[in-house]
Amino acid sequence: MAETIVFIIFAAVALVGAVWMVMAPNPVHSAIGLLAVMFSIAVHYVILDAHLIAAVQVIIYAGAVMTLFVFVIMLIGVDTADAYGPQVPIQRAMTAAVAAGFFAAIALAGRVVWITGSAAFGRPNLSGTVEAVADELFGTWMVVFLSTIMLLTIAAMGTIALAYFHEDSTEDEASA
Amino acid sequence: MTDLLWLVIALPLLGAVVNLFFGKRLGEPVAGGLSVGVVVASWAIAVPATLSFVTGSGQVETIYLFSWIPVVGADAAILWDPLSAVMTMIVTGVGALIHIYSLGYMRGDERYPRFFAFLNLFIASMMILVLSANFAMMFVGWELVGLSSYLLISFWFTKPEAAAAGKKAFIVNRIGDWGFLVALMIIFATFGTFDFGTIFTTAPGILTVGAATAITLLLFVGAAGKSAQIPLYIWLPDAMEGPTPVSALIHAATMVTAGVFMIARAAVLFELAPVSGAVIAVVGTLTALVAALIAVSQTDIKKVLAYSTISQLGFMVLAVGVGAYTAGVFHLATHAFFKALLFLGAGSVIHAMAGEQDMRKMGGLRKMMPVTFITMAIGWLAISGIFPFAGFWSKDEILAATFAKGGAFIVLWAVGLFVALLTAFYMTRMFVMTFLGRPRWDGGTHPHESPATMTVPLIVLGFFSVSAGLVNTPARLAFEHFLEPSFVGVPHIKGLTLGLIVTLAVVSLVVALAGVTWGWLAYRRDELPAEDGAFWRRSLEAFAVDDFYGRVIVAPGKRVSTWAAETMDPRVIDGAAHGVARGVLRFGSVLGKLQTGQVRGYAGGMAVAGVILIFVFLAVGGGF
Amino acid sequence: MIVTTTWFLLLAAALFSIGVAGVLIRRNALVMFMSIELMLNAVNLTFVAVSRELGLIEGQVAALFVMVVAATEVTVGLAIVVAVFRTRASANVDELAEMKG
Amino acid sequence: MPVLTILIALPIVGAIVVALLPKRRTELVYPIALGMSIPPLVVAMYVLVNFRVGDAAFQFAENVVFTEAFGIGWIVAVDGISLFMVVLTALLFPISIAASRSITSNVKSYMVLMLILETGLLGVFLALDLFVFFAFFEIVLIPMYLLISLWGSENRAYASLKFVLFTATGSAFLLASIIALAIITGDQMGTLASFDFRNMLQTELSSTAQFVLFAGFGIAFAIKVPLFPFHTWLPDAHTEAPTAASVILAAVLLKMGAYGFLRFNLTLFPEAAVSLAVPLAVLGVVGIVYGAALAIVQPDIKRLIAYSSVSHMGFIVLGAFALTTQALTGSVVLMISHGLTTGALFLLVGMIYDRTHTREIADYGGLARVMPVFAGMFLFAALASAGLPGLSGFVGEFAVLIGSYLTLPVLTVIASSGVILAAIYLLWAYERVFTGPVTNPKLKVLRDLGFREVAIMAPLVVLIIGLGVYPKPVFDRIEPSVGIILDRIEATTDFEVPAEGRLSGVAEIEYGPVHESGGDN
Repeated sequence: MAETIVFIIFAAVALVGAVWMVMAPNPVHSAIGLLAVMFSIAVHYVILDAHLIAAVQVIIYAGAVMTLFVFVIMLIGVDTADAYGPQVPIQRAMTAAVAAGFFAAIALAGRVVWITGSAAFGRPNLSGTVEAVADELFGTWMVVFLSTIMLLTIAAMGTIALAYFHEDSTEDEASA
Repeated sequence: MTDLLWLVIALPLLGAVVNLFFGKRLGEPVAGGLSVGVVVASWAIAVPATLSFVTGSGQVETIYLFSWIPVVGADAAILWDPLSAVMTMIVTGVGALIHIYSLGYMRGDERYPRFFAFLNLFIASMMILVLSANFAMMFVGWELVGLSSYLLISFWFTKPEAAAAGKKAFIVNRIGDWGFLVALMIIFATFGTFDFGTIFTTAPGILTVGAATAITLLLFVGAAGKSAQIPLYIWLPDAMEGPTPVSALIHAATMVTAGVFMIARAAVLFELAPVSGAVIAVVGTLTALVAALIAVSQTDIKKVLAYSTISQLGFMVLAVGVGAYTAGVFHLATHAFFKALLFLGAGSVIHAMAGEQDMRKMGGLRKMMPVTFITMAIGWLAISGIFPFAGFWSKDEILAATFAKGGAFIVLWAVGLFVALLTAFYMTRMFVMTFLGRPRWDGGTHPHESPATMTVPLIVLGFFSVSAGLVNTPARLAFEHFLEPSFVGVPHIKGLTLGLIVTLAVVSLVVALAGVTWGWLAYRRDELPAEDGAFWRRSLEAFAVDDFYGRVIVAPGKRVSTWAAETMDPRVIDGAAHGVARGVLRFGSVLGKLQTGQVRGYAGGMAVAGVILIFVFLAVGGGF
Repeated sequence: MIVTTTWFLLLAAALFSIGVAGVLIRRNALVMFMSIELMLNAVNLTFVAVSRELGLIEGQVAALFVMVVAATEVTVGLAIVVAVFRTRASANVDELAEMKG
Repeated sequence: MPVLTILIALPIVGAIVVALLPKRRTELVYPIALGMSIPPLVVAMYVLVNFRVGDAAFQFAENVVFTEAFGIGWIVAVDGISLFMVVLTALLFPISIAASRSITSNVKSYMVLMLILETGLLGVFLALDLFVFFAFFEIVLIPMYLLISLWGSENRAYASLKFVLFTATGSAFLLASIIALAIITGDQMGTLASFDFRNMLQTELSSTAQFVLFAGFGIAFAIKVPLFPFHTWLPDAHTEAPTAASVILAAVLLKMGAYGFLRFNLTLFPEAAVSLAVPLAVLGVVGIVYGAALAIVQPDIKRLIAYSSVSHMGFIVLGAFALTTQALTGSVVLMISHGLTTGALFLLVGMIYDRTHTREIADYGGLARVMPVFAGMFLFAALASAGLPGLSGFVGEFAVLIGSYLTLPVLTVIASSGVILAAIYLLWAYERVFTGPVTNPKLKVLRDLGFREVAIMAPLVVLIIGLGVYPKPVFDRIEPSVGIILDRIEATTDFEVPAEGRLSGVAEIEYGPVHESGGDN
């Protein structure tokens, strides 16, 4: 029973956080909204016994990624002026329609599975412990794992290159 | 003795190759001597083999040399029979005389060895043509002869007219060769081989009249191209641009008679197609008439002889057309002698007059050039058909044979008679204008008799022009029996009683004498009669046939090619290719517009597509 | 009323849709990145939920990989935004429209 | 001893050696490149000498499987059809490299490209695995493009690009068809796909499949030949290409198309070949007359020879689709002889171009007086190309015409008019360039062909005469392989090769004294 309550609370937090992130004129507020969403998802992982993923979510996502976001926002400066800009009226409606469409589509798609799916958590012995994930990760998925290493290094090099080789012609540090 | 026969081809070929590559180093006398020696050697080799036929001990033989194109069954092989013997004798014999004559005529020419190389090449090619045992090898000789005539006509290539004449000769010959080639295709399709023996034995059985007519008419197209019959005769008068010995050898004695020889060789096929026989006879007579009418007015001595050759060839074609093959070959032989004589004589006159060829600037050469005068006189009488001379016998036999054919051929006989009259007239005109009457050349030139190397051949040819006729007098028909083995299965001319022959002979003699006296009286006086009638002018420019062809065939042909080259190819075909290229480019740019650069536009597109995709998968997956 | 996988999937769907809306509405590059992050998180949630449902650990491994990819995407994305910002002094996406035609 | 693999590999080895030469020592490049092009010729001669004459099957076959799954393997072999093309290629490369003395800008890459081109060409004629065949088919394209675009004359960019685009479109269809065929073969053999030509011979193809695949292969080869509507790339490519490139382009590259028609279209898709024979033969004949007609009025001598190639290739296509032994053998012989004669013509034009740097016929006149040896050789090559008997051109053309008449009489008669047109355009060009007085004063100072140039032409002249006078050994080696194709077509379709159209149909001739001599007097 406790799980249901926890689920409902954090589901609400996630949804509100998400909506806030989208609607907030000030990017910093959006960042905070996203932070909320991430934490609530971490909690959901815990409910789903995916402990490693929950930990990684909190450390990497909430920690590193969000701080990066905030850092960049600070670097660029918070200019709420053009947050929305000249919105085309129909654009707003269109976006809502598309979002609704997505939700309906996924809901419909899931309908078959959910209804016929197993009613309750059967509590199979699956637990997202580090060993279970590690066996899998370094077993069958070794090749993929190695390629992610490559991906990360390349991303790092890319970022450095971008920072280092930009044309130094624009010396004037344009600040907001 | 027949196993050395392949040397008759090989020796001149060898001579040509040696002269072509090492001629300059050999120097004039050696190169000339080599090429004459080679031809005389060939002649010497052929003599015993020919005599074997005369003594009756020889037999018709095919000698296998090597397999040329196995897949079409074309071998290099020699067919040695009286017909090829006669032709070999003429080609090598007259050829040798003309080679000797050329030693003198061409002295001092900077490309002297090359000239003799080409002459030897011609003799070799003519020998391939004459001695071949199958149509394929004959076709090889046929085209190689065309090549050597091209090389020799445009020998003085620095003169643009000579080069153009050479090219014209080769192309017109090539048109004839095209007809010959198509005939070869039909022959192979019907017989599966080119070998004369097989074809001539199986022809009566297999060959339908239609196929026979097709083959023979196409062969005749080839013959018309080579033997300068209507409509393919236009190259011969221009061929006079070549040195005179060339005109004598190729455009009088040997090459032009190849067409007649080919028809005689394939007599069996021509007998199976009476229609084409008639066509050939008519074309022959027509050519004889037209050429004679043109020859009458020519002022250039070589042009007169050229048109007279075409006219005489017309007679030979008439002979083979009516089926009198032996008469045709006989006239071919005698014509080779006296026409070569006349040409060489004319050459000697031109040589003496330092290149002057216009008869109106000659006259009274009798005293300065006695030997040429006498030999030319013999030639003149022979070709006019005066009694004891060779021309009388052979031309008369043709006319008799045409008469004996009866029916419509009588008309051809009459026309032939009229042409004989014209021949006598224009030859007399030429003879009188050059040798008799008042000298009309300007002071600069002082004619003198040609050196021995040139006059000796004249004398030898003069002897043959007199004696050749006696070989086949109606009484003994020795020549006809000699050629008998070559024409197995070819019917003889019927209805020629001795009485009829004699009367016809008398008639043609009278006509010849009339022609001579007419010419003599007209041109004997010192001032030349004015030749300015409408007929004269048109006849002088050969009835403008040449530029008629130019207007009707060459110009439109060129226009079509230029149209194709300037519009069809670049516009239509290339245009299509460029069109495709432009279309692709345009299509590319249309797609380009979709890239607005607006990131959010892309995001929207992706989102909408995502939704649609999900619904599509659902529908496909039966989700609803 | 115990929590079934369906709830998680519905939640993930909702978050995903909001993310899509975020990308479409906002013109600020950073917020768009955040919305994308949100969508990725939604996907991760589905992964883990379904892995829990089917008892396969691969779901979580996949989620892990998604995170890795998300991390790299963010770093490079932000680097670009910063670089662009240096020359353009505005992170407004609509103005960055040279790459067209 | 994998002779054919060595043969294909040798030029590449040569290319590497040349590439590794020190940059400074440019004078070394020419001799070494020439040296490296000799070994392939030696091996090709070895193959020619050891080729079993009467045997129609593939000889010197080698079979190394790369990937069993996809059925791709290194299968090389030679038979009557490809034998002489390989020898011709191996012969022409040393000659054209020797003739490239006038190339000065970055000679090294020029020679490397030439040697790579040689490998590609040898590969095309020897490969029996269609995947490898296609690979070589493409390998040939790149060096030829670079040769034209880097060392060509005025608007070489346009010409080389056009050449590549035309061939590439063709190759696209070719690749698709090869893969389709490989998969069909694979299905019928149980594996995923098989590119082995010999397996493909066993596959049963429905008539629609045959048509589609025939079209796929056919378009690529038609563009390469070039067949009538696809020929516009040839004149541009020829006029702009450097001498050596246009020699190879004319002598060997065009034959890839004709070889493809014989090897693949006729053999693998007999039903489609029989029904499409007439339309393609018509295109061939149109090519003959059209090519010749255009050649007559070309102002540029190289363009004239290019259009004459279009005309000659028309004969080859007519021969290929007349489906008789004579025609097919004749078209293969014509492939060889056209390679020799047009190669010789382009070499000669290259030699005069090195001296005067102009290809316009109008700029010349009376050249024979200034350069007699050159004039003699040009006339010789022109006459050989116009099909003068006794030279190689005639032998091929004669066999094609005689053979094609048996099945396509009307077309062949029209085609034979090409013989007249050939004489016209060649002799008229000869007349304008060589005869008459020396018009252009610049010509007076030209020196005649040197020893080196005559040495380059010598082998071609000897072969042209040899093939013309005694072609029997060549015919005997080609005929059996062509015979198989006809047997296969007769077996799988209701097409009947006419009696005379078979070597057995040609009547035997007995020589010696003709018995009924003396006749009945």
